[in-house]
Amino acid sequence: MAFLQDPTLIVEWLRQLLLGWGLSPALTSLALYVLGALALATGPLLWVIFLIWFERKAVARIQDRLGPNRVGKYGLLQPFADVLKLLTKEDIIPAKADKFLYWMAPILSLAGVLLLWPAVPLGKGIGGNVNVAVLYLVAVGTLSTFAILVAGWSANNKYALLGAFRTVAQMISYEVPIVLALLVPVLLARSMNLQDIVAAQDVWFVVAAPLPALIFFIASIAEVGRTPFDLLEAESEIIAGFHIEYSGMKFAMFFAGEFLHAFTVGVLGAVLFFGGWRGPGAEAYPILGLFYLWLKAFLLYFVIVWVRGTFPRVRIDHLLDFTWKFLTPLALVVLMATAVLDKALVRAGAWPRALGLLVVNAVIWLLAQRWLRKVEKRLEPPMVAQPGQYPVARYTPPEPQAAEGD
Amino acid sequence: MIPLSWYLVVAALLFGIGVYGVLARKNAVAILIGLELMFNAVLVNVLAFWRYLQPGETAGLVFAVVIFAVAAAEVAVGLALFIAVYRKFGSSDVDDINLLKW
Amino acid sequence: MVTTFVFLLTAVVMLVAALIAVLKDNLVHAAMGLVVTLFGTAVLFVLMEAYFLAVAQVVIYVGAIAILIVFSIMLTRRVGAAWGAQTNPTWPFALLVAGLLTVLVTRMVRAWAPDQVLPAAAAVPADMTARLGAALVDPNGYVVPFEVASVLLLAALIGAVYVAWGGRKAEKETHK
Amino acid sequence: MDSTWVFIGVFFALAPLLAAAPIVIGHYLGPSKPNPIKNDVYECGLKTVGDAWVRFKVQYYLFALVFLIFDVELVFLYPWAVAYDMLPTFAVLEGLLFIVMLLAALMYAWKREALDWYD
Repeated sequence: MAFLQDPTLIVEWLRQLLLGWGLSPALTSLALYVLGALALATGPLLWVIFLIWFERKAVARIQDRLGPNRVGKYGLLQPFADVLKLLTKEDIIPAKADKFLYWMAPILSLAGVLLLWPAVPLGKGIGGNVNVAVLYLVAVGTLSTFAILVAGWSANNKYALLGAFRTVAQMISYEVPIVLALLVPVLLARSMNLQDIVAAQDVWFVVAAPLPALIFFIASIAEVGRTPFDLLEAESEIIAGFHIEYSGMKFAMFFAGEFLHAFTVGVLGAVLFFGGWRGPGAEAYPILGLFYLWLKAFLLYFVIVWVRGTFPRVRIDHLLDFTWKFLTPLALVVLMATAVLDKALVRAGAWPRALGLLVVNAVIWLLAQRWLRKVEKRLEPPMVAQPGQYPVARYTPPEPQAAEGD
Repeated sequence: MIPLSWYLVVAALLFGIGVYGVLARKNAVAILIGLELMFNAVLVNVLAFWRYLQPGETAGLVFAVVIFAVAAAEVAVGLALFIAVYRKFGSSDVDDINLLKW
Repeated sequence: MVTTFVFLLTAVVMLVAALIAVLKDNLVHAAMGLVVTLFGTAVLFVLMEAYFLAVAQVVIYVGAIAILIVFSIMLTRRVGAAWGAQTNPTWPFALLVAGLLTVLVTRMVRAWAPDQVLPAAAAVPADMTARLGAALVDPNGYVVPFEVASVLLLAALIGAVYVAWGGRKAEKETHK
Repeated sequence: MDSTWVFIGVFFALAPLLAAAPIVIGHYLGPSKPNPIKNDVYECGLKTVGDAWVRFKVQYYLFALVFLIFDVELVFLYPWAVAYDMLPTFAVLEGLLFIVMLLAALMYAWKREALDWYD
């Protein structure tokens, strides 16, 4: 099976086929690009349908419920039923909406997530090989931010706009630690190309850079807007936030975008910190590499679902304090320490370098912990259970204030 | 192939549109939008010259990077002033801000 | 062939979007026009093989500057209120100045470099981003602009925060 | 031109179409019986309060502002990180000085309470 050793053969085969049909070489290349793009885009889109089922089932089990179990075996056909329902729902467009932007927002939202995929290396020599891939990911991420701003604006509903403002404030605040954390794998691999970053991980970067990996993971969850950082669209408290006026398939696109984004975070985490497609035998059989990447990504995605099922929602001031006053300074310090130590250890070989960086990360983490304890003591009275009392902080109603819009 | 002059013409048109925006607009933010268009025209120009005349050198790229920094600083301070003025006067029209008229 | 087509398409889209950005009374639409123009500039950068600057353009301009502009527009306006005319009564004057400038520059460009194309040997080195990085911190290179840029940005941040934000106490008082 | 960028260009053209397809299909598959009440602004059970407007909150702007400055400076650091093997110790220190500037900017915004959320 030559195909298993070199999947690019399929491209060659297709090229010969198309050339045999009498297409010109240039047109053949274009057709192949279009086919490749279609395959790379529809794959994740179909995968989302399974993800929705998986997440509902997993969260249900965590919360001691059954989850979908009526349609098909284990409720596996539930997402298809949902899609059918959403497709046949009325598409309500608010009378005062800014029509063009109202249509554009959900499209941009999903496209912004899909566009992350061409940069991802799927195996040795297959998938993304973009020379500035890491910054490309950040650049494409801005499209999602814009989609939310446009969605909140175009519906002409002040609550939608307020929700969009808050969501965007959250997203851009968490983008700072993400960009900082991404800088560390780039520094360790001396390249922004994800293919090179994977190739440089003889020792997974999570060993050399556990703190940046953690920062990237947490901040990405917030960027996607999932629990515990989903207070901007908290279903159980306020209605929806920026997509309040959206219904039917447009609403579904925002939702699909969120689910796919969560999985994509898993993929990016796997590529940047967990060796990507690397694994035993992946060099010889690239298909195996694709499987490893998928497995690692799925495990990380499961952690995201797990977090969603277990953690309570945070408050908005805590949310913003957490990124600006903890994650960002921490990431800056880790970046400086990594830069200095990496210059000193560059000739020491892969494992000593990784272990040295690991020790530095651990020291920084301990110092951060100590600092946190100190700040904690200064800020809030300790919530310790007294005999005969529940460990619940006392609620003090806020001072009555003049009516305000926000 | 695309001749150098095409890039320069596009940049010139962009710059002209930006100048019109700066001169004709009332709202302070709209004026800033015009300014951004002009900055972009300059960026296109700088990079076109880099690509066609010195593609192996870093000077053109450094120039562009510095323009990024200047544009960012300009927008940050410009909009901060705009917001301070808006909070004071309740208007974003530059014609309404006429304290220095007398 | 393909690059020429992409270039022409991008140029037309960019210029139309730029016109929207300076002509529309609806300022949110104008800002969206600006975003499209900025994106088009990034496409031109890709055509010129300045890949790092293309993505930096999107990250900085579309991701940060445009969002700041859109924020300022949306925050200073009543939801649902009419926009009103956004153009000065003296706009014909502005048109004259801008038009003259454009015609002059365009004529100059055409006269100076009518059909200069890429020399055959002029390839961009593959490690251009690394070279840029080295040049930015090279004492014989551009370390002064690099550090000055950081000081400039620090100053801009301090100035902007100072101007826009009076601190929590002052804020409470202005809203009473 | 690098072939990956041609691919990305094709992807940029295709991805929005793929995202738009289900929306357009849904638009035509579903029923369409608009009426003024259905298409009105959706607010919590009460009638829309006409001129109530979003009070200006400078907070949002401040976050965007600090983010802008950080974004620009961080983009500068990426080429520095890529070029790390070519750099002498002195150049590494230049980069660190740059990061310290960033830290100083953060500290200023922090001490000025520009990063606090207040109600």
